[in-house]
Amino acid sequence: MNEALFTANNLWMLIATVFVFIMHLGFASLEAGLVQRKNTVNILFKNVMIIAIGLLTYFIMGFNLMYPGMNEGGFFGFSGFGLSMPEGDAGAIGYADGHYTYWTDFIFQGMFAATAATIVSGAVAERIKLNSFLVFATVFVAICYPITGMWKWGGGWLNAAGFYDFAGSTLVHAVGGWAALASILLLGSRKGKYTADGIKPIPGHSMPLAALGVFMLWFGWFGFNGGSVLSADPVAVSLVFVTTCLAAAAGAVAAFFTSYLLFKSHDLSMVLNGILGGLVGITAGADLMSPMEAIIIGAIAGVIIPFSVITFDKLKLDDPVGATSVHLMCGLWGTLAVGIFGSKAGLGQLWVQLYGTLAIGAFTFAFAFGLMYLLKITIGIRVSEEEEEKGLDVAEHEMHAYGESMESSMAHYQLSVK
Amino acid sequence: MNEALFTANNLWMLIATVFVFIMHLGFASLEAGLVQRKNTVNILFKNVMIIAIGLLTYFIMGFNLMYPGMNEGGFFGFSGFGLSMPEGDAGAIGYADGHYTYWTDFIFQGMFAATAATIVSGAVAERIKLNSFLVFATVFVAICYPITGMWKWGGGWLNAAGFYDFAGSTLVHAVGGWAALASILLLGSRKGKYTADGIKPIPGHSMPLAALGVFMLWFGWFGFNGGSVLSADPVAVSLVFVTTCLAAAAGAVAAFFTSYLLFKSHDLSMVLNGILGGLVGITAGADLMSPMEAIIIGAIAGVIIPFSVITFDKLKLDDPVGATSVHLMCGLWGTLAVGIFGSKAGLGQLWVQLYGTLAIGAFTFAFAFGLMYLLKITIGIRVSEEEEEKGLDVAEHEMHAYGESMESSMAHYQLSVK
Amino acid sequence: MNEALFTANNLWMLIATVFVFIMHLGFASLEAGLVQRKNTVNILFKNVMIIAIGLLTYFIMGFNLMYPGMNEGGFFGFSGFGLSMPEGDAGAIGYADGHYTYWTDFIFQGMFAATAATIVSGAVAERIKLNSFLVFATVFVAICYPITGMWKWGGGWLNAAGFYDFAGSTLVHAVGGWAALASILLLGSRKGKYTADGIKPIPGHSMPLAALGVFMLWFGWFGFNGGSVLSADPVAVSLVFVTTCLAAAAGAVAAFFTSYLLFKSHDLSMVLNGILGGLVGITAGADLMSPMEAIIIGAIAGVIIPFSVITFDKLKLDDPVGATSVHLMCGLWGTLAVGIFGSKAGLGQLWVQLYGTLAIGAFTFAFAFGLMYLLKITIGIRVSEEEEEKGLDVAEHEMHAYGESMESSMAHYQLSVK
Amino acid sequence: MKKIEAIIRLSRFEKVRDALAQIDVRFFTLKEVKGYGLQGGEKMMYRGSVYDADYIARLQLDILASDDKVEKIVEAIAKSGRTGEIGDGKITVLDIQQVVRIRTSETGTAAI
Amino acid sequence: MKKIEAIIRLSRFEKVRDALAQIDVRFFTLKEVKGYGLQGGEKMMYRGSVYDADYIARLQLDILASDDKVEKIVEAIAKSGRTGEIGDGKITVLDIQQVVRIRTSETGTAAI
Amino acid sequence: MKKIEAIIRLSRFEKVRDALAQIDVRFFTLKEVKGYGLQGGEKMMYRGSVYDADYIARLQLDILASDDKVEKIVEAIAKSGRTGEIGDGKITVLDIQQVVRIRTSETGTAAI
Ligand SMILES: Nc1ncnc2c1ncn2[C@@H]1O[C@H](COP(=O)(O)OP(=O)(O)O)[C@@H](O)[C@H]1O
Ligand SMILES: Nc1ncnc2c1ncn2[C@@H]1O[C@H](COP(=O)(O)OP(=O)(O)O)[C@@H](O)[C@H]1O
Ligand SMILES: Nc1ncnc2c1ncn2[C@@H]1O[C@H](COP(=O)(O)OP(=O)(O)O)[C@@H](O)[C@H]1O
Repeated sequence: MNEALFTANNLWMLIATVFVFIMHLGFASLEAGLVQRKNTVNILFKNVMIIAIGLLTYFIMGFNLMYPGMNEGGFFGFSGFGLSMPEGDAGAIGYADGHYTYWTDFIFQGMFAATAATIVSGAVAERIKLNSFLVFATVFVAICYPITGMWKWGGGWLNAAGFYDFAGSTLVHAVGGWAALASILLLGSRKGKYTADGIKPIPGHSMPLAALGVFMLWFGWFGFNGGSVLSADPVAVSLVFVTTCLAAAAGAVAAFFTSYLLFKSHDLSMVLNGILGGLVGITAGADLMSPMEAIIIGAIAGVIIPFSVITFDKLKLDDPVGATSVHLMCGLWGTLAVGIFGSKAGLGQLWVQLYGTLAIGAFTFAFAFGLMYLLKITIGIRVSEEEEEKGLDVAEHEMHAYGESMESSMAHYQLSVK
Repeated sequence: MNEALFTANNLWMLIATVFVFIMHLGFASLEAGLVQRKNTVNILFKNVMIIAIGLLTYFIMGFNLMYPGMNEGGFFGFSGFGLSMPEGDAGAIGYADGHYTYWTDFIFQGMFAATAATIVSGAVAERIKLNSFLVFATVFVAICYPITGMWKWGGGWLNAAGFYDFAGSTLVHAVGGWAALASILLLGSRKGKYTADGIKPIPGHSMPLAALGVFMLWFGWFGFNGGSVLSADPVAVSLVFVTTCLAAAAGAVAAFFTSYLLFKSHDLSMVLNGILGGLVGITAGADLMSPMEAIIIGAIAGVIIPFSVITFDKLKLDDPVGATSVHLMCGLWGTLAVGIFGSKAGLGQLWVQLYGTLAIGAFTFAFAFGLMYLLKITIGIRVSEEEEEKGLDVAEHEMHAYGESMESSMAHYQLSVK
Repeated sequence: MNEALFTANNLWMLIATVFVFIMHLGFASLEAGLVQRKNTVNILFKNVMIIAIGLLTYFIMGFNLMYPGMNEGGFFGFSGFGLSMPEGDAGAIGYADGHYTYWTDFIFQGMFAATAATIVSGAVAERIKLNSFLVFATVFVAICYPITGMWKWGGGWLNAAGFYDFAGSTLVHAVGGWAALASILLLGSRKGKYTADGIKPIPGHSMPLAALGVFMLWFGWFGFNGGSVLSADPVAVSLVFVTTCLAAAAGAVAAFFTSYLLFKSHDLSMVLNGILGGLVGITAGADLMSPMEAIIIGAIAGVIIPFSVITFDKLKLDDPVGATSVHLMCGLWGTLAVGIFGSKAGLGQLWVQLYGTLAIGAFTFAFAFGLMYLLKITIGIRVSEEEEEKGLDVAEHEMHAYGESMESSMAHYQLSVK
Repeated sequence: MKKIEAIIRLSRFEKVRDALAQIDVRFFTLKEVKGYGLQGGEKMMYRGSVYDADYIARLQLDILASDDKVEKIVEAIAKSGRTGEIGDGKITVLDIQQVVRIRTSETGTAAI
Repeated sequence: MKKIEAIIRLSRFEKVRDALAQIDVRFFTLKEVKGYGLQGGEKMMYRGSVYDADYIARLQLDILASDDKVEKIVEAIAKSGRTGEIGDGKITVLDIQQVVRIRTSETGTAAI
Repeated sequence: MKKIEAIIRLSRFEKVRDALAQIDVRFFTLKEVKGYGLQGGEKMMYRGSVYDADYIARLQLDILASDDKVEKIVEAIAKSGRTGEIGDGKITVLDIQQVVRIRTSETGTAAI
């Protein structure tokens, strides 16, 4: 392999890593915007901890669970704790067919890992105990995510079966969504959301944070999907950019019209979810689709969003940020879309896509449910009613997210040591 | 062409695309910061929709209108709806002299397209009807922007005439600025801005959003100008980075001093506009200038800003974010500066620059005015007085941008389904 | 040198430049979040001006002071005002061993320069006079930072002595930290912080801004450390990414546990400082450490943070954002860590690291103290008590950071020209 | 001496303020309050569910006045604050025992 | 006519509102206030220092009522607002000279 | 019983609070209000136009007190709240018919 080409390929993978990293900012900002003021510090705290925990656990064991380099076509493999670069050329220039180095591989994959846990954090926001969530996230990222990841990307049985998931509609997004669903089921809805009089919406406290978060997520998706080419191949990466962007755009427009038809409203949060839905939807087949197909996939995702949001609400599954609609529903849709559109379309492929995503979903749901249940019966997973009312910022962090005073100069006087 | 070099070139164009994308976050944040609280959701909504609409219309027809690959030296060309990659090497390795692929070309140019419409959104903020604006933006990006774009970048008559506009001081910024001006003229000023007692400033509701927006725009400009080199040529791209940054810096410092001399104040919004003015100013000749020339161009732009802002105010042209000052005035200045400074300077060039920018301005202004006028006499372009007073967030979106309560724990009690 | 490889190398340096640029957004956001509402415009203003001033002074003289290309092993050199690209290949393809161009070198280094001043701005926030700060920042970036920078990176005496500072734990962070310390000493604490009754915390006004700022800083650090490889060398850059991220993650987790043990609280601002501490700590040796060593270095930095914060508070050194803890203490730690861990570890190295960082610290502290003292006895450095109480936004800028009204529609009525 | 408390619409604030200025009332205290009442609140929408904001934002003006000026002030507010649609608000007049100007410790009408 | 001012806990607001609705009081004005008192405020923590928020967030309800309804209203609030723990708040009743409905200029109990 | 309403400067709040604590008033309710008056507001500047913020931020303290303590309280506030410059604010005293402590339903001075 040519040194210059290797350098360019590796460079792209590193930059893609940086872009994926920024998705954590995106999630933090989006989730913070969609919760109430009184839970803002808490959601930021969780998002900050998740990326830290995700990288460390992926270093300790996740990477070697997900890419064990053994048990081709199998269900499980583990090549030991920690990391170490293979000696000589195998670690550097010869690793991954000369597309990037061992370290690049780790750090790129590590950024993905934490994403799945972040998805959960939004869905369980405003009522879960901080410590229980952190334990859940640690175990989930350390063990559950890498195992199902191995099934496909690590060369396991689903890979052998021909299951296709380019950048993780199932492996990242639906996985996060299933875990979110399991958690919501055990956790229950926020106090006052579903009452005898019907659904009481609990609007997010900052639409600017939510909107900036979605822009940041889209930004990160260039790395998420573009980096999943696993080289800087000009045609492949640029096609992925085109399909990704068009699907996001179509998701926005479709959610715009659908929510207007359904609710006669221009709800910003729906359009934002529509963009994310489009992005999640195209993720499984971003390299297989023509621009037109990408638009269709994104548009369908954008239609799914509002219906899914109201359906979850009808089922009294309370998800403050719409994580289940975006990541689970559109993740499923995107995975199936590989069997319907694009160069792999066909009944056979559709069937593999279906049982592949369901197998992964079943495992993830069971794992997440079991883990959350264990936490529930031991340390407990839900804050007290009083804490929920006060807000987790005060209850868990003894801080406010904002200097609260109407008048700036008041801030000082609100506070004094006793 | 060497595969590795092609990969590196293409990679840079893709990354530049990502940086230009983030300008939409920058605009959204800046514009949101400079409007009143009550119109925040609305401005975010518009910015989110514009990028979606921009990409889709550019896919449907904009790209083939702007780069028809025909009618060299002409006024108009169209090579059909949709996109399709040329077969074989022509689409991939051989496209654009081996600097990037067909898909890269589309997505990079597509990100530019939406920018022009975004410029308008800031100027018409706080009083335009959502639907009218969206229709305007759609038609404007689909038809008007690509036509004048074709005149120069698409190889049309202005290109043949020697008009120079490296990255779009005229083709993007002044174009957006002219459309903004036409729209403002038809729309009128915000209620209560210009009264018998004089000008009543209507301060923006969040300086942090405004400042972060400008940082993001500067960030994006690395891609906007740097990507306009259309390859990763080391000397060219790095020079463009230097001139772009120094012009921005000089714009800030010049606006700092000018607004201090004029108003005896340190107005953050002026310095922010000064940065943007410097960036817009250098855009037409970023590859032609020495660092010192870039500083002069940026500094003059920074001086223009405060004068322009108060002049527009004296003319009762109400522009909440200063889009006309930044994009139109500094766009004109930057275009002319190519004839005054740098390697192309000369009277002949100055003359081409002048009639080139005026020709594009005249077409754009006429198109935008006509389109807005059509909307005005049909579906109407301005919200009712009552809606303006209430704020567009409630009037058009039935939402608030912020959980409004002083006390976090109140949020919940403000809301209940009837 | 192969053209493609040169292009790839240069491309990485340019992109790293863009990432370092975004650190200014990060600092602006973090510092804005950690001050009171009433000082928000002021801190944003300072951060916006610093990047502008930093780039311009670096153009005028800083670059040629820091990299004089003369006096190898010496204390001082200056190769003249302004910039000019060396003729021919020496400026382009042959510059810096063919890793990047002259312009790239300037702009990458220029982004670093402004960082040191930004560190000071956080520490002196909420009480320093705007103009005095701007004068301080100008002189500091123009003269002080480049001189100590020359000692190591410019090939001066510390470089000759074997002192190692990969990306600036000392040269950037500790330097900023020492200047911050000197400034704090002369400036005094904020009114009401240290009272007879003990320490009265003055919480920051926006945790979302603070958290997003830290994510942005981490994002920028990929360029700060990754770019300090000074080429796109695949193994080196990817290793630096891994060590940088793991150190940041370890810093977060360590600060989490330490502050829980110390204070029984989950203080978001401590975890955020922990991340930054980890990043600053790894910066001196990011290319020398194994992942495990990086984790240890980051974790120790994370432990240092809470202890350092309370120690500075006990000494009544009032630092609203924790800049001295993060940049000075962890900068020192990171510099020493090069002598303790990694491939250069050893008593000899530790000794060089120690006297190197102390020599730079002594010079910087003396310079900053002298400069600040001069300002104190001439134009004064501290705002009046009344201005401090009102807030610098109103006192220095006559603006509010936020449209203040609880009810959006009020904003309009608060304001009217007299 | 009396204290007049007027609850008015946000949108009439400028008119009321100007009307008060004309009868030489140039000191008053303003509070942002929420009016709960039959008028209901704004119809709001979030993620597919309609809800009612329950309250309407209102301003409360507190004016201290000597007994002889009360009628004029009430009239001025009632006129300038009126839109004629439900929700225009109320004016109440309370009796006051004492007023003290902090700056000078003057009391009674001299302090107003 | 009387003005009833009740300072209550945030967490009792819905209960109080419903109790008031039941006795047909559906108009009132709400203010967000801060209660300083022996109850102290929230214990807060910032960067290693503990401090006390000093105050507790409270709601103040202002209700205008004709004399005969006052007792019922006070009772309703006292009952629905009670948790039994220190800090439940206070209800005060003030006498009012006059009430004017801005919309119609009606005065007296007709305006309530 | 009386209700004392004092409108004071933000910057005197701590002094007033301490002065009240010294005469054993440790319960009061605080409101953030805006004072409109001849004192004018802050001079502000935005994008080249000067304007006036119109109002000055003020704090309102409401204190319930038995008749015999009123004078002492008024005095304490007047002294601790004074800067001597225009805009120091006002203290008003209103008569109260009834006070009820929600927690216990105690009434009268026992409830204060
Ligand atoms: N009985 C009341 N007690 C306290 N406040 C009231 C009462 N009635 C009305 N208000 C206040 O006045 C506002 C407008 O008055 P409302 O009675 O709704 O209008 P109108 O007098 O035109 O029927 C209400 O939102 C509420 O804040
Ligand atoms: N003397 C007072 N004057 C004004 N407000 C008071 C007074 N006493 C109590 N309050 C208000 O009522 C709130 C709760 O009353 P409090 O006396 O603390 O509870 P309890 O009556 O259960 O002892 C306080 O936070 C304060 O806002
Ligand atoms: N007549 C009034 N009615 C209501 N509030 C008043 C009145 N006069 C003053 N205030 C309030 O008191 C504040 C300060 O009082 P002011 O009269 O300006 O100071 P001074 O008493 O020193 O002349 C004003 O901002 C306003 O909020």
